[in-house]
Amino acid sequence: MKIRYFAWVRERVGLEEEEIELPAGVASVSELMAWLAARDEGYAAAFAEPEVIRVALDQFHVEHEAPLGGASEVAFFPPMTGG
Amino acid sequence: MKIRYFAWVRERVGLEEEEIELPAGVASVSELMAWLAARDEGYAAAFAEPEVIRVALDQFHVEHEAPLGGASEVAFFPPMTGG
Amino acid sequence: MDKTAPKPDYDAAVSVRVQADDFDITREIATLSEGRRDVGAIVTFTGLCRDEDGRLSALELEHYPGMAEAEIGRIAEEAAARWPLTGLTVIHRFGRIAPGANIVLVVAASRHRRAAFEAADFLMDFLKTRAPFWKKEHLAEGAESGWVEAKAADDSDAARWVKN
Amino acid sequence: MDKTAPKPDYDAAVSVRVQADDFDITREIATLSEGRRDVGAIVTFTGLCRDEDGRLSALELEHYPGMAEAEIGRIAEEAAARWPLTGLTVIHRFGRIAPGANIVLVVAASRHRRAAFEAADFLMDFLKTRAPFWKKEHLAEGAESGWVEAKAADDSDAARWVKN
Repeated sequence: MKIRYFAWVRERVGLEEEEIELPAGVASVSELMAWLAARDEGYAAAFAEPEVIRVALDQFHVEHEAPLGGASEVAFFPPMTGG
Repeated sequence: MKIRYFAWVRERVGLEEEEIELPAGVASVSELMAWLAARDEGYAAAFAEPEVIRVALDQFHVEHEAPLGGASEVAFFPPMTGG
Repeated sequence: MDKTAPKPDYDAAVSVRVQADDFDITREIATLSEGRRDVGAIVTFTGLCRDEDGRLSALELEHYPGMAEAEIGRIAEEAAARWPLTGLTVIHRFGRIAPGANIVLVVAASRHRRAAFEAADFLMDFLKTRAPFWKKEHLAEGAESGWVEAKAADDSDAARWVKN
Repeated sequence: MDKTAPKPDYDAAVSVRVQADDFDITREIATLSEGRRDVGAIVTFTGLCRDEDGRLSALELEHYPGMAEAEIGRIAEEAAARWPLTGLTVIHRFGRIAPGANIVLVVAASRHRRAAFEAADFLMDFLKTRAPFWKKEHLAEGAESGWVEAKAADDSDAARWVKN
Protein backbone atom coordinates (compact mmCIF):
# COMPACT_ATOMS: atom_id res chain seq x y z
CA MET A 1 0.00 0.00 0.00
CA LYS A 2 1.32 3.43 -0.96
CA ILE A 3 1.22 6.15 1.70
CA ARG A 4 1.57 9.82 0.77
CA TYR A 5 2.21 12.76 3.08
CA PHE A 6 1.60 16.46 2.40
CA ALA A 7 2.49 19.86 3.91
CA TRP A 8 3.66 19.72 7.56
CA VAL A 9 2.77 16.03 7.86
CA ARG A 10 5.27 15.41 5.04
CA GLU A 11 7.87 17.62 6.69
CA ARG A 12 7.56 15.89 10.07
CA VAL A 13 7.58 12.34 8.65
CA GLY A 14 10.45 13.35 6.36
CA LEU A 15 9.03 11.51 3.35
CA GLU A 16 6.75 12.39 0.42
CA GLU A 17 5.59 8.82 0.05
CA GLU A 18 6.44 5.23 0.89
CA GLU A 19 5.23 1.69 0.28
CA ILE A 20 4.25 -0.35 3.33
CA GLU A 21 3.00 -3.86 4.07
CA LEU A 22 -0.08 -3.53 6.25
CA PRO A 23 0.61 -5.37 9.53
CA ALA A 24 -2.01 -7.73 10.94
CA GLY A 25 -4.56 -5.96 13.11
CA VAL A 26 -4.40 -2.68 11.18
CA ALA A 27 -7.76 -2.50 9.42
CA SER A 28 -8.90 1.15 9.74
CA VAL A 29 -7.45 4.57 9.04
CA SER A 30 -7.16 5.31 12.78
CA GLU A 31 -5.36 2.02 13.42
CA LEU A 32 -2.92 2.83 10.63
CA MET A 33 -2.27 6.28 12.14
CA ALA A 34 -1.58 4.76 15.57
CA TRP A 35 0.77 2.18 14.04
CA LEU A 36 2.66 4.87 12.06
CA ALA A 37 2.91 7.15 15.12
CA ALA A 38 4.77 4.39 16.99
CA ARG A 39 7.48 4.08 14.33
CA ASP A 40 9.83 6.93 15.29
CA GLU A 41 9.96 10.51 16.50
CA GLY A 42 9.15 12.04 13.12
CA TYR A 43 6.00 9.96 12.70
CA ALA A 44 5.11 10.58 16.34
CA ALA A 45 5.36 14.34 15.74
CA ALA A 46 3.29 14.12 12.55
CA PHE A 47 0.49 12.18 14.27
CA ALA A 48 0.75 13.79 17.72
CA GLU A 49 -2.71 15.33 17.30
CA PRO A 50 -4.45 12.71 15.18
CA GLU A 51 -7.78 14.55 15.33
CA VAL A 52 -6.46 17.35 13.08
CA ILE A 53 -5.12 14.99 10.39
CA ARG A 54 -7.19 14.64 7.23
CA VAL A 55 -7.16 11.40 5.25
CA ALA A 56 -7.84 10.36 1.67
CA LEU A 57 -8.26 6.78 0.45
CA ASP A 58 -7.59 6.45 -3.26
CA GLN A 59 -7.99 10.23 -3.54
CA PHE A 60 -11.37 10.48 -1.77
CA HIS A 61 -11.75 12.16 1.62
CA VAL A 62 -12.66 9.68 4.38
CA GLU A 63 -13.25 9.78 8.14
CA HIS A 64 -10.80 8.21 10.59
CA GLU A 65 -13.20 5.33 11.25
CA ALA A 66 -13.09 4.26 7.59
CA PRO A 67 -11.82 0.72 6.90
CA LEU A 68 -8.73 0.62 4.71
CA GLY A 69 -10.38 -2.09 2.63
CA GLY A 70 -8.61 -2.68 -0.64
CA ALA A 71 -7.33 0.90 -1.03
CA SER A 72 -4.04 1.14 -2.92
CA GLU A 73 -3.18 4.69 -1.80
CA VAL A 74 -3.63 6.43 1.56
CA ALA A 75 -2.75 10.10 2.03
CA PHE A 76 -2.33 12.05 5.28
CA PHE A 77 -2.35 15.86 5.39
CA PRO A 78 -3.38 18.89 7.46
CA PRO A 79 -6.67 20.74 6.91
CA MET A 80 -6.60 22.29 3.46
CA THR A 81 -5.82 25.95 2.83
CA GLY A 82 -6.15 26.37 -0.92
CA GLY A 83 -8.33 28.83 -2.79
CA MET B 1 -40.22 73.07 -14.46
CA LYS B 2 -38.76 70.54 -16.87
CA ILE B 3 -40.57 67.24 -17.30
CA ARG B 4 -38.85 64.21 -18.85
CA TYR B 5 -40.44 60.98 -20.06
CA PHE B 6 -38.76 57.62 -20.69
CA ALA B 7 -39.53 54.27 -22.36
CA TRP B 8 -43.26 53.63 -22.98
CA VAL B 9 -44.27 56.71 -20.99
CA ARG B 10 -42.25 58.76 -23.51
CA GLU B 11 -43.81 56.90 -26.44
CA ARG B 12 -47.37 57.44 -25.21
CA VAL B 13 -46.88 61.11 -24.32
CA GLY B 14 -45.07 61.62 -27.64
CA LEU B 15 -42.37 63.82 -26.09
CA GLU B 16 -38.94 63.28 -24.57
CA GLU B 17 -39.23 66.39 -22.44
CA GLU B 18 -41.08 69.66 -22.05
CA GLU B 19 -41.15 72.79 -19.90
CA ILE B 20 -44.33 73.52 -17.98
CA GLU B 21 -45.66 76.19 -15.66
CA LEU B 22 -47.03 74.47 -12.59
CA PRO B 23 -50.72 75.37 -12.27
CA ALA B 24 -52.10 76.46 -8.91
CA GLY B 25 -53.20 73.53 -6.78
CA VAL B 26 -50.59 71.11 -8.14
CA ALA B 27 -48.20 70.60 -5.24
CA SER B 28 -47.37 66.88 -5.21
CA VAL B 29 -46.18 64.29 -7.72
CA SER B 30 -49.56 62.58 -7.76
CA GLU B 31 -51.37 65.88 -8.38
CA LEU B 32 -48.99 66.58 -11.28
CA MET B 33 -49.70 63.13 -12.75
CA ALA B 34 -53.46 63.69 -12.52
CA TRP B 35 -53.14 67.13 -14.13
CA LEU B 36 -50.98 65.72 -16.99
CA ALA B 37 -53.35 62.77 -17.54
CA ALA B 38 -56.20 65.24 -18.23
CA ARG B 39 -54.30 67.02 -21.03
CA ASP B 40 -54.98 64.72 -23.99
CA GLU B 41 -55.28 61.09 -25.07
CA GLY B 42 -51.52 60.49 -25.19
CA TYR B 43 -51.02 61.72 -21.63
CA ALA B 44 -54.11 59.84 -20.53
CA ALA B 45 -52.67 56.61 -21.97
CA ALA B 46 -49.30 57.23 -20.34
CA PHE B 47 -50.83 57.78 -16.90
CA ALA B 48 -53.76 55.34 -17.22
CA GLU B 49 -52.28 53.16 -14.47
CA PRO B 50 -50.57 55.76 -12.29
CA GLU B 51 -49.59 53.16 -9.67
CA VAL B 52 -47.04 51.59 -12.04
CA ILE B 53 -45.34 54.90 -12.91
CA ARG B 54 -42.00 55.63 -11.22
CA VAL B 55 -40.96 59.20 -10.54
CA ALA B 56 -37.68 61.04 -10.00
CA LEU B 57 -37.33 64.60 -8.67
CA ASP B 58 -34.01 66.17 -9.65
CA GLN B 59 -32.74 62.65 -10.45
CA PHE B 60 -33.67 61.03 -7.11
CA HIS B 61 -36.39 58.39 -6.86
CA VAL B 62 -39.44 59.62 -4.92
CA GLU B 63 -42.85 58.30 -3.91
CA HIS B 64 -46.07 59.64 -5.48
CA GLU B 65 -46.91 61.48 -2.27
CA ALA B 66 -43.74 63.56 -2.47
CA PRO B 67 -44.20 67.35 -2.67
CA LEU B 68 -42.76 68.89 -5.83
CA GLY B 69 -41.13 71.57 -3.71
CA GLY B 70 -38.56 73.53 -5.62
CA ALA B 71 -37.56 70.66 -7.96
CA SER B 72 -36.38 71.85 -11.35
CA GLU B 73 -36.73 68.47 -13.12
CA VAL B 74 -39.40 65.76 -12.80
CA ALA B 75 -39.12 62.47 -14.68
CA PHE B 76 -41.79 59.82 -15.29
CA PHE B 77 -40.95 56.28 -16.39
CA PRO B 78 -41.95 52.60 -16.10
CA PRO B 79 -40.30 50.22 -13.60
CA MET B 80 -36.67 49.85 -14.57
CA THR B 81 -35.32 46.86 -16.50
CA GLY B 82 -31.58 47.48 -16.76
CA GLY B 83 -28.77 45.23 -15.67
CA MET C 1 -12.56 69.61 -2.91
CA ASP C 2 -14.92 71.63 -0.71
CA LYS C 3 -13.41 71.63 2.77
CA THR C 4 -16.84 71.36 4.32
CA ALA C 5 -17.83 68.26 2.28
CA PRO C 6 -18.22 65.19 4.49
CA LYS C 7 -15.47 62.59 4.11
CA PRO C 8 -16.91 59.45 2.53
CA ASP C 9 -17.25 56.62 5.03
CA TYR C 10 -15.35 54.13 2.85
CA ASP C 11 -11.86 53.71 1.38
CA ALA C 12 -12.68 51.91 -1.89
CA ALA C 13 -11.88 53.44 -5.26
CA VAL C 14 -15.40 53.67 -6.75
CA SER C 15 -15.82 54.14 -10.51
CA VAL C 16 -19.12 54.33 -12.40
CA ARG C 17 -19.46 54.65 -16.17
CA VAL C 18 -22.50 54.68 -18.45
CA GLN C 19 -21.43 54.27 -22.05
CA ALA C 20 -22.37 52.96 -25.50
CA ASP C 21 -19.01 51.21 -25.96
CA ASP C 22 -18.14 47.71 -24.86
CA PHE C 23 -15.75 47.08 -21.95
CA ASP C 24 -12.69 44.87 -21.38
CA ILE C 25 -13.03 42.81 -18.21
CA THR C 26 -9.33 42.00 -17.83
CA ARG C 27 -8.47 45.71 -18.07
CA GLU C 28 -11.11 46.62 -15.49
CA ILE C 29 -9.79 43.95 -13.11
CA ALA C 30 -6.23 45.18 -13.65
CA THR C 31 -7.29 48.73 -12.73
CA LEU C 32 -8.42 47.47 -9.32
CA SER C 33 -5.47 45.16 -8.65
CA GLU C 34 -2.34 46.42 -10.43
CA GLY C 35 0.40 47.65 -8.13
CA ARG C 36 -1.54 46.49 -5.07
CA ARG C 37 -0.69 43.64 -2.72
CA ASP C 38 -3.67 43.89 -0.40
CA VAL C 39 -6.37 42.59 -2.75
CA GLY C 40 -7.21 38.94 -2.09
CA ALA C 41 -10.51 38.54 -3.92
CA ILE C 42 -12.06 39.97 -7.07
CA VAL C 43 -15.61 39.10 -8.11
CA THR C 44 -16.92 40.17 -11.49
CA PHE C 45 -20.46 40.01 -12.78
CA THR C 46 -21.05 40.36 -16.50
CA GLY C 47 -24.61 40.62 -17.83
CA LEU C 48 -25.02 39.64 -21.49
CA CYS C 49 -27.82 39.95 -24.03
CA ARG C 50 -29.60 36.63 -24.62
CA ASP C 51 -31.51 35.92 -27.84
CA GLU C 52 -34.30 34.24 -25.83
CA ASP C 53 -34.16 31.01 -27.83
CA GLY C 54 -33.84 32.83 -31.15
CA ARG C 55 -36.73 35.23 -30.58
CA LEU C 56 -34.63 38.41 -30.32
CA SER C 57 -32.42 40.17 -32.85
CA ALA C 58 -31.30 42.84 -30.36
CA LEU C 59 -32.08 44.78 -27.22
CA GLU C 60 -32.36 48.58 -27.28
CA LEU C 61 -31.31 50.05 -23.94
CA GLU C 62 -32.74 53.46 -23.12
CA HIS C 63 -31.41 55.35 -20.12
CA TYR C 64 -31.87 58.59 -18.22
CA PRO C 65 -28.58 60.43 -18.81
CA GLY C 66 -27.27 61.98 -15.63
CA MET C 67 -29.55 60.10 -13.29
CA ALA C 68 -28.23 56.72 -14.52
CA GLU C 69 -24.68 57.61 -13.43
CA ALA C 70 -25.93 59.30 -10.25
CA GLU C 71 -28.15 56.43 -9.14
CA ILE C 72 -25.55 53.72 -9.85
CA GLY C 73 -23.08 55.92 -7.98
CA ARG C 74 -25.40 56.04 -4.97
CA ILE C 75 -25.78 52.23 -5.00
CA ALA C 76 -22.00 51.81 -5.37
CA GLU C 77 -21.31 54.17 -2.49
CA GLU C 78 -23.75 52.27 -0.31
CA ALA C 79 -21.97 49.00 -1.15
CA ALA C 80 -18.58 50.56 -0.45
CA ALA C 81 -19.81 51.78 2.93
CA ARG C 82 -21.36 48.42 3.78
CA TRP C 83 -18.50 46.07 2.84
CA PRO C 84 -14.72 46.53 3.31
CA LEU C 85 -13.89 46.84 -0.39
CA THR C 86 -10.62 47.98 -1.91
CA GLY C 87 -12.26 48.89 -5.23
CA LEU C 88 -15.59 48.84 -7.04
CA THR C 89 -16.24 49.47 -10.74
CA VAL C 90 -19.63 49.50 -12.44
CA ILE C 91 -20.11 49.94 -16.19
CA HIS C 92 -23.54 49.93 -17.86
CA ARG C 93 -23.97 50.17 -21.61
CA PHE C 94 -26.85 51.82 -23.50
CA GLY C 95 -28.03 51.74 -27.11
CA ARG C 96 -28.53 48.74 -29.37
CA ILE C 97 -26.99 45.52 -28.03
CA ALA C 98 -26.86 42.27 -30.00
CA PRO C 99 -27.32 38.77 -28.51
CA GLY C 100 -24.05 37.56 -27.02
CA ALA C 101 -22.80 41.11 -26.34
CA ASN C 102 -22.12 42.62 -22.92
CA ILE C 103 -24.65 44.86 -21.16
CA VAL C 104 -23.29 45.46 -17.67
CA LEU C 105 -20.14 44.82 -15.64
CA VAL C 106 -19.57 44.93 -11.89
CA VAL C 107 -16.08 44.38 -10.46
CA ALA C 108 -15.74 44.21 -6.66
CA ALA C 109 -12.31 43.85 -5.06
CA SER C 110 -11.62 43.16 -1.40
CA ARG C 111 -9.14 41.52 0.96
CA HIS C 112 -11.49 38.56 1.49
CA ARG C 113 -13.96 36.84 -0.75
CA ARG C 114 -17.20 37.18 1.24
CA ALA C 115 -17.21 41.00 0.92
CA ALA C 116 -16.46 40.89 -2.81
CA PHE C 117 -19.21 38.32 -3.51
CA GLU C 118 -21.83 40.10 -1.44
CA ALA C 119 -21.03 43.57 -2.77
CA ALA C 120 -21.26 42.42 -6.42
CA ASP C 121 -24.51 40.57 -5.73
CA PHE C 122 -25.97 43.61 -3.91
CA LEU C 123 -24.89 45.94 -6.72
CA MET C 124 -26.69 43.88 -9.35
CA ASP C 125 -29.89 43.52 -7.32
CA PHE C 126 -30.20 47.28 -6.78
CA LEU C 127 -28.96 48.19 -10.23
CA LYS C 128 -31.82 46.07 -11.66
CA THR C 129 -34.48 47.74 -9.54
CA ARG C 130 -33.18 51.32 -9.16
CA ALA C 131 -30.93 52.30 -12.08
CA PRO C 132 -32.96 54.15 -14.76
CA PHE C 133 -32.54 51.86 -17.76
CA TRP C 134 -35.26 50.27 -19.88
CA LYS C 135 -34.94 47.41 -22.35
CA LYS C 136 -36.90 47.26 -25.58
CA GLU C 137 -36.87 43.99 -27.52
CA HIS C 138 -36.30 43.87 -31.27
CA LEU C 139 -37.65 40.65 -32.72
CA ALA C 140 -35.69 38.35 -34.99
CA GLU C 141 -38.34 38.72 -37.72
CA GLY C 142 -37.70 42.47 -37.80
CA ALA C 143 -40.87 43.61 -36.06
CA GLU C 144 -40.32 45.89 -33.09
CA SER C 145 -41.68 44.20 -30.03
CA GLY C 146 -42.52 45.72 -26.68
CA TRP C 147 -40.71 46.88 -23.61
CA VAL C 148 -39.33 44.26 -21.25
CA GLU C 149 -41.47 44.12 -18.11
CA ALA C 150 -39.91 44.44 -14.68
CA LYS C 151 -39.82 41.16 -12.79
CA ALA C 152 -41.19 40.70 -9.28
CA ALA C 153 -38.18 38.43 -8.64
CA ASP C 154 -35.90 41.44 -8.99
CA ASP C 155 -37.78 43.30 -6.25
CA SER C 156 -37.61 40.30 -3.93
CA ASP C 157 -33.88 39.90 -4.69
CA ALA C 158 -33.31 43.51 -3.68
CA ALA C 159 -35.42 43.05 -0.54
CA ARG C 160 -32.94 40.41 0.69
CA TRP C 161 -30.51 43.19 1.61
CA VAL C 162 -32.78 45.22 3.87
CA LYS C 163 -31.38 45.09 7.40
CA ASN C 164 -33.82 44.22 10.12
CA MET D 1 -17.38 6.88 -24.13
CA ASP D 2 -18.39 3.75 -22.27
CA LYS D 3 -21.98 3.00 -23.22
CA THR D 4 -22.73 1.86 -19.70
CA ALA D 5 -21.44 5.07 -18.06
CA PRO D 6 -24.23 7.06 -16.45
CA LYS D 7 -25.17 10.26 -18.26
CA PRO D 8 -24.23 13.26 -16.10
CA ASP D 9 -27.27 14.99 -14.63
CA TYR D 10 -26.27 18.43 -15.94
CA ASP D 11 -25.69 20.16 -19.28
CA ALA D 12 -22.89 22.58 -18.37
CA ALA D 13 -19.48 22.41 -19.98
CA VAL D 14 -17.31 21.75 -16.90
CA SER D 15 -13.55 22.33 -17.10
CA VAL D 16 -11.06 21.89 -14.24
CA ARG D 17 -7.35 22.66 -14.47
CA VAL D 18 -4.56 22.54 -11.88
CA GLN D 19 -1.46 24.28 -13.21
CA ALA D 20 1.65 26.29 -12.34
CA ASP D 21 0.96 28.87 -15.07
CA ASP D 22 -1.14 31.98 -14.72
CA PHE D 23 -4.53 32.30 -16.45
CA ASP D 24 -6.27 34.92 -18.61
CA ILE D 25 -9.72 35.77 -17.28
CA THR D 26 -11.02 37.33 -20.51
CA ARG D 27 -10.02 34.21 -22.46
CA GLU D 28 -11.70 31.93 -19.93
CA ILE D 29 -14.90 34.01 -20.07
CA ALA D 30 -14.80 33.93 -23.88
CA THR D 31 -14.55 30.13 -23.83
CA LEU D 32 -17.86 29.98 -21.96
CA SER D 33 -19.68 32.66 -23.99
CA GLU D 34 -18.31 32.84 -27.55
CA GLY D 35 -20.73 31.73 -30.23
CA ARG D 36 -23.53 31.39 -27.67
CA ARG D 37 -26.65 33.51 -27.34
CA ASP D 38 -28.18 31.82 -24.31
CA VAL D 39 -25.73 33.04 -21.65
CA GLY D 40 -27.11 35.98 -19.68
CA ALA D 41 -24.82 36.05 -16.65
CA ILE D 42 -21.17 35.28 -16.00
CA VAL D 43 -19.69 35.50 -12.52
CA THR D 44 -15.95 35.20 -12.00
CA PHE D 45 -14.06 34.83 -8.76
CA THR D 46 -10.33 35.50 -8.74
CA GLY D 47 -8.29 34.75 -5.63
CA LEU D 48 -5.00 36.64 -5.39
CA CYS D 49 -1.95 36.44 -3.15
CA ARG D 50 -1.86 39.23 -0.54
CA ASP D 51 1.38 40.36 1.09
CA GLU D 52 -0.37 40.60 4.49
CA ASP D 53 0.65 44.21 5.07
CA GLY D 54 4.17 43.65 3.81
CA ARG D 55 4.83 40.54 5.90
CA LEU D 56 4.98 38.06 2.98
CA SER D 57 7.37 37.76 0.06
CA ALA D 58 5.48 34.83 -1.49
CA LEU D 59 3.15 31.91 -0.94
CA GLU D 60 4.23 28.37 -1.81
CA LEU D 61 1.24 26.26 -2.84
CA GLU D 62 1.62 22.51 -2.38
CA HIS D 63 -1.02 20.20 -3.84
CA TYR D 64 -1.90 16.53 -4.13
CA PRO D 65 -1.52 15.83 -7.86
CA GLY D 66 -4.39 13.75 -9.17
CA MET D 67 -6.64 14.24 -6.17
CA ALA D 68 -6.60 18.04 -6.58
CA GLU D 69 -8.10 17.78 -10.07
CA ALA D 70 -10.45 14.95 -8.99
CA GLU D 71 -11.77 16.71 -5.89
CA ILE D 72 -12.32 20.07 -7.66
CA GLY D 73 -14.01 18.08 -10.42
CA ARG D 74 -16.38 16.50 -7.89
CA ILE D 75 -17.24 19.92 -6.41
CA ALA D 76 -17.75 21.38 -9.91
CA GLU D 77 -20.02 18.51 -10.91
CA GLU D 78 -22.09 19.00 -7.77
CA ALA D 79 -22.45 22.70 -8.59
CA ALA D 80 -23.41 21.90 -12.19
CA ALA D 81 -26.05 19.44 -10.97
CA ARG D 82 -27.41 21.90 -8.40
CA TRP D 83 -27.69 25.07 -10.53
CA PRO D 84 -28.77 25.44 -14.19
CA LEU D 85 -25.37 26.50 -15.51
CA THR D 86 -24.30 26.73 -19.14
CA GLY D 87 -20.61 26.46 -18.26
CA LEU D 88 -18.22 26.23 -15.32
CA THR D 89 -14.44 26.60 -15.33
CA VAL D 90 -12.13 26.23 -12.33
CA ILE D 91 -8.38 26.82 -12.47
CA HIS D 92 -6.12 26.46 -9.42
CA ARG D 93 -2.42 27.28 -9.54
CA PHE D 94 0.36 25.61 -7.53
CA GLY D 95 4.01 26.47 -6.82
CA ARG D 96 5.47 29.80 -5.74
CA ILE D 97 3.09 32.73 -6.07
CA ALA D 98 4.09 36.35 -5.48
CA PRO D 99 1.88 38.98 -3.83
CA GLY D 100 -0.49 40.49 -6.36
CA ALA D 101 -0.49 37.34 -8.51
CA ASN D 102 -3.48 35.09 -9.21
CA ILE D 103 -4.06 31.85 -7.26
CA VAL D 104 -7.49 30.59 -8.31
CA LEU D 105 -10.20 31.36 -10.86
CA VAL D 106 -13.84 30.27 -10.97
CA VAL D 107 -16.02 31.22 -13.93
CA ALA D 108 -19.72 30.32 -13.75
CA ALA D 109 -22.03 31.04 -16.70
CA SER D 110 -25.80 30.76 -16.70
CA ARG D 111 -28.95 32.20 -18.27
CA HIS D 112 -29.73 34.17 -15.10
CA ARG D 113 -27.54 35.80 -12.49
CA ARG D 114 -28.68 34.06 -9.30
CA ALA D 115 -27.42 30.65 -10.46
CA ALA D 116 -24.07 32.05 -11.59
CA PHE D 117 -23.50 33.93 -8.31
CA GLU D 118 -24.48 31.00 -6.11
CA ALA D 119 -22.49 28.41 -8.07
CA ALA D 120 -19.29 30.51 -7.95
CA ASP D 121 -19.75 31.19 -4.23
CA PHE D 122 -20.42 27.47 -3.54
CA LEU D 123 -17.38 26.44 -5.59
CA MET D 124 -15.06 28.67 -3.59
CA ASP D 125 -16.43 27.58 -0.20
CA PHE D 126 -15.93 23.89 -0.96
CA LEU D 127 -12.68 24.40 -2.82
CA LYS D 128 -11.29 26.08 0.32
CA THR D 129 -12.32 23.24 2.63
CA ARG D 130 -12.03 20.15 0.36
CA ALA D 131 -9.47 20.70 -2.42
CA PRO D 132 -6.06 19.29 -1.36
CA PHE D 133 -3.90 22.43 -1.45
CA TRP D 134 -1.73 23.85 1.34
CA LYS D 135 -0.20 27.30 1.57
CA LYS D 136 3.21 27.94 3.09
CA GLU D 137 4.22 31.54 3.78
CA HIS D 138 7.62 32.90 2.83
CA LEU D 139 8.42 35.98 4.90
CA ALA D 140 9.58 39.26 3.44
CA GLU D 141 12.80 39.10 5.50
CA GLY D 142 13.71 35.84 3.79
CA ALA D 143 12.99 33.48 6.65
CA GLU D 144 10.65 30.61 5.82
CA SER D 145 7.59 30.90 7.94
CA GLY D 146 5.01 28.27 8.72
CA TRP D 147 2.01 26.74 7.05
CA VAL D 148 -1.17 28.78 6.82
CA GLU D 149 -3.75 27.43 9.27
CA ALA D 150 -7.21 26.47 8.12
CA LYS D 151 -9.87 28.93 9.23
CA ALA D 152 -13.02 27.96 11.09
CA ALA D 153 -14.82 30.59 9.00
CA ASP D 154 -14.18 28.50 5.90
CA ASP D 155 -15.92 25.51 7.46
CA SER D 156 -18.91 27.61 8.47
CA ASP D 157 -19.04 29.14 4.97
CA ALA D 158 -19.20 25.65 3.48
CA ALA D 159 -21.86 24.60 5.98
CA ARG D 160 -24.20 27.29 4.56
CA TRP D 161 -24.84 25.06 1.55
CA VAL D 162 -26.02 21.95 3.35
CA LYS D 163 -29.64 21.36 2.50
CA ASN D 164 -31.98 20.74 5.41
